[in-house]
Amino acid sequence: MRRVAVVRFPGSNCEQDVFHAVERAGADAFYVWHRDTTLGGADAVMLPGGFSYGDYLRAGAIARFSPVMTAVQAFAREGGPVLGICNGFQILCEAGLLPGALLRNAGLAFTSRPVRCRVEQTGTPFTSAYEPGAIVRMPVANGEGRYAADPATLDRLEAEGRVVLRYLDNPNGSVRDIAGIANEGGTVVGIMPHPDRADHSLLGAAEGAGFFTSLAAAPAGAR
Amino acid sequence: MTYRVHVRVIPRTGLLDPQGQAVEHALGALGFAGVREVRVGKAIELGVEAAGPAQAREAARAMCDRLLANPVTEDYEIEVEG
Amino acid sequence: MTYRVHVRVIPRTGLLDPQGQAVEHALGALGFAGVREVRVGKAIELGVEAAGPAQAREAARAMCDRLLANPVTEDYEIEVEG
Amino acid sequence: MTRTADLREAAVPFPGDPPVTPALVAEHNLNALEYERIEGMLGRTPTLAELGVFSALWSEHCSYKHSKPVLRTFPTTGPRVLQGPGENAGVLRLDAGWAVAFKIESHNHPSAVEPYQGAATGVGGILRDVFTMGARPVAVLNSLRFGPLDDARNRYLFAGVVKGVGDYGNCVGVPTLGGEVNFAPGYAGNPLVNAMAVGLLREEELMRAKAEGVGNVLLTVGARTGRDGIHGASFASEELSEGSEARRPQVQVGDPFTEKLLLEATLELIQSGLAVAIQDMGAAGLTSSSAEMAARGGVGVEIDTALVPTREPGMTPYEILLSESQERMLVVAEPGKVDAVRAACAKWELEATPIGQVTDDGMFRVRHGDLVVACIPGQRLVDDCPVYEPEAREAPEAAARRAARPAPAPVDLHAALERLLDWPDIASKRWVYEQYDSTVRAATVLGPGGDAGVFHVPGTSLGVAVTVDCNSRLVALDPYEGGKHVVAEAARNVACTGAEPLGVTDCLNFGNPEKPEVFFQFREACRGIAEACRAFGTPVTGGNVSLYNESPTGAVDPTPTVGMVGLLRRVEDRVPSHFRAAGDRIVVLGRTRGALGGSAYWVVLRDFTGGAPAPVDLEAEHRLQRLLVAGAEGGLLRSAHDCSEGGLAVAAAEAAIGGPYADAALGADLDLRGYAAGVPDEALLFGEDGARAVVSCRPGDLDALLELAREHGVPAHVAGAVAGPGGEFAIITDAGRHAWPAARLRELHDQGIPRRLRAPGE
Ligand SMILES: Nc1ncnc2c1ncn2[C@@H]1O[C@H](COP(=O)(O)OP(=O)(O)O)[C@@H](O)[C@H]1O
Ligand SMILES: [Mg+2]
Repeated sequence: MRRVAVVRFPGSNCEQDVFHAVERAGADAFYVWHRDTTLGGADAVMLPGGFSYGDYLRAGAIARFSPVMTAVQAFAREGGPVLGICNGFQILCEAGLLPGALLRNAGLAFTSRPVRCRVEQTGTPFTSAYEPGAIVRMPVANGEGRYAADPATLDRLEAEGRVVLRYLDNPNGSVRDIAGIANEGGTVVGIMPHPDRADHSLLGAAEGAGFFTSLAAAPAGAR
Repeated sequence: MTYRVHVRVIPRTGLLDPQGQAVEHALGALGFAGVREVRVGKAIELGVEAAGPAQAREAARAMCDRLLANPVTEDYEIEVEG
Repeated sequence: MTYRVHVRVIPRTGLLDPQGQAVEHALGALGFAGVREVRVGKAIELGVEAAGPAQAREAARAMCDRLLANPVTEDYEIEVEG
Repeated sequence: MTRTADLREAAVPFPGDPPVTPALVAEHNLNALEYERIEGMLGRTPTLAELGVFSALWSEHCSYKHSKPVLRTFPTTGPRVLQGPGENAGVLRLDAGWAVAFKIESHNHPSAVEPYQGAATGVGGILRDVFTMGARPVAVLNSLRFGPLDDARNRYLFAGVVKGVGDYGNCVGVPTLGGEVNFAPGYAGNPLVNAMAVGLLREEELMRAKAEGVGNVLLTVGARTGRDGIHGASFASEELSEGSEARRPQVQVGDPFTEKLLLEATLELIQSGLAVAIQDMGAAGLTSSSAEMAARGGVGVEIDTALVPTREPGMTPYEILLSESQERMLVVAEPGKVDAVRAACAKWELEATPIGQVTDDGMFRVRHGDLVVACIPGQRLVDDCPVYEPEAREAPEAAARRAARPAPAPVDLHAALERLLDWPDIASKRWVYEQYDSTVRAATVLGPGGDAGVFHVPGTSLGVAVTVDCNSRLVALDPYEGGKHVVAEAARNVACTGAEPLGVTDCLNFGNPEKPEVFFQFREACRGIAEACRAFGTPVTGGNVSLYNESPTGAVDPTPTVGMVGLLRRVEDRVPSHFRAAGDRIVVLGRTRGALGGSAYWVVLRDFTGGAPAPVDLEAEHRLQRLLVAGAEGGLLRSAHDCSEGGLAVAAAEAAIGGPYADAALGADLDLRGYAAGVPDEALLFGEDGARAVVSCRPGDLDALLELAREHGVPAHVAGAVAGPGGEFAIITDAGRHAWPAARLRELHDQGIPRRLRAPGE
């Protein structure tokens, strides 16, 4: 994948972090504005973390109506790789591109700390660089990070291997320790932890880089 | 005319509601006995321009389905004043 | 017996309500015309053990004053079912 | 003479405004002398709007009328100073064209009324001070003081303030890299909430809040103006009139989302050269921002309050001038660029509204439509507030407390260390900083939990260390030495990470300066701060004064909080506070004389707050700082942690039990025999002498480190080695060996605050 679109919503605040992580992984990143209606011929799309529209009402509830989301929907439908990190994950759920919802943390407080996660599915465009079962240490930083879905949906996610990332030390009461999931095609992925803040040694952990190198490694236009 | 509409958005029963539990616990600690099944959601008040109360309710329902409530996790109730 | 009590806690009028503003703006963008003065607060449902509806309301008022509402920034309304 | 003649006609009351009576003047906190000066300046009775303007700009907060002469004694210059006191924030040159803007500000009173919103808007205000300079905020810190946690009200204030600080900074996307929290009876009625922001900018993008260019346009940008935080007292005089109810002052509510938009829009305006000057509307809103910008530029301004977008109908010029609604900016732009400014703001969904222009007559003129409601000589409005040098006299009790000693009691070193680590002031603040995003921006190299936070300057090899410190107990017992201690501790914290201390911003929280004993504390603490800053070559680039922090129980403890920034030339050299690996050698740097005056040990173990703090040896402090920096640059230090509250034993124990996310506590073995001859064990372990640090190094680096210490003239005692995970923390003194399971100490330290919130009063 050569060209990666990083979507900026009003209130996004991790767009630069994701941008630089993509570039460090050897791909080209460029920004797409929430009012844009096309994705500039991107090979992949990233929805960064932050507080789009202040997270007012529900995290991601308002952002999902941004004009650019129509393009993201279409891109995803054609099997284009989309990664939502933190607020990006919340937006993907609100937009119905991923099942379930992210609710207020069980501890009722914003939670900012490193967590350890296990990579459960390496068959996605964002996790192919990892060994199955690899343990990755990354920060979480969110107030609404508790994944929830009805039992049927959960069973389906498990059965179809769509639980991509699982907490070893669940920080927020997410059901079945789920930290990240994928859509049916395995091309749209949402995760709560921040690989964009754990991709080089100065930051105390570098294992997060895999989410970006996986993508960079995939051949351009592969889809 | 403009109708005052009250929307209540409540976490679906069966779903864990940590905030409700916390409130229930805190009320107990404050000595309020016999309080149970506390659930905490959102109260949304709107002024809605409509031909009549029925139309105002209709509009509010549409708003809930589109935006105000999350169909996956929340239920809502609508009250129209006057 | 146990009464179902609905409490609405709403940011005091005059106080800025950024969340209400955001929702109003979003509803406008979604094409819902004529929506104004949107305010977003908390909806709290409780089961309250009381001798009668009046006592249930009294208890709820006490809970609002002590815990459920912030006296500096919020107003509340109480409804007792049945 | 002719001017006053014009002025007599120059302003008329706004219809419905009450007449200016002595009572009304008093309610605006203007004394007889000040009011005389106002009438003299105007040659007539001021209108209500003018009275409001004077009361705002001649308030302590804006005029510094009690503190100016003292603040002038601070060193404020140096080779790295690009901007000293007088602007929204101070600015220091780093390297490679980068500069750092930083400033601290208090939000004590609003937080006492409404902890969540008070703290949140405090963070919002200080962020604006930094980004109006053209700097992108990259770190925030907070310094908090509350009454003891066994009281429910204090727990409520503590929880509300922390949530407010977190929710605001988290949403804007600025990492919190440090702070401090203390609990003492002196803050029960009056919590302190100080917030510091740090921003990065390119030197050439430095922006100053200086209105220039006659004919240039003033625009308000951002949130609409409501009745938030208007000085309500002035309306008491019309209690009976209808509508006065609607006019009662209101709590300021923060909107971090709008702040984030304002941040991006402001930086765009500055980088694209569309703005001549920008200032946030903080305290006294439109009034102080416009008057101060005009005075700095030596020009006049004319504003039409009828053009200001309001949140509520029927706001009067008085209300619009004094509103403290948040997330608003005042922008000065050339007439030809106004449309471009509005377009840039619209991109960020913000309103930008022309409300006036820069004039050549030097007047601060306010009209509402064609009614001129205020007309004041601008420069004199800002400069002519009387300045007071109040009487200063130390309270006899204070001197007595300093001379006192605790009653003798049996010594239990074992229990002492455990109780100190569990004591809220010393215990881990994880419960607090885990509610703050500390990793957003992906540049956090050392987060909260150590001596100072460190962030990476993107695209360079540079790192910046930041800290905020104040031991108010020492200041209360000896303001002058205490003031030096505060700066010395901040500098030690910065130096422990390997960074060279560069400069200071300070937030002076004191009681009522008209009380001689309070002004004594203020003057002496500042004297100590100034002296220490001179000794370390760390100029004061700005700050804030918060006086009248009084509660029913009296003035707060004197709390001159110091924020400091330091520079790491190579960010990879940064040194963490905690031991890293078994076998590393532990070295105690500095001399211990065993000063227990004002120590945490006496407070916690003897229930005694008193004694004389150790006099500060500024030279020794400076030598230690230089050694720590040299050690880091030479790659000799594996960890460095300074000794402050709780002394040597607490510092060593904290280093041993590991950082907040260490997999396990490492033990350690310290042999202190022969280190401080003649010092009794309790003073050796828990005395709070300054100029000390506990460091560790690889065994192979020990000799080089000791040699470096000799060169820097810093005493170094090789105390022992780091033990493996699950080990013991042990200290050997002449009296024998004292040992604790490191894991237990870690648990006590980690749970000190949460357990008190779960089960109060235990
Ligand atoms: N304690 C202090 N030490 C040094 N400078 C100070 C101090 N207090 C205020 N100043 C400076 O005086 C100016 C006005 O202060 P202040 O009113 O707090 O700024 P703001 O308008 O941003 O609140 C600022 O430049 C500030 O840095
Ligand atoms: Mg300012």
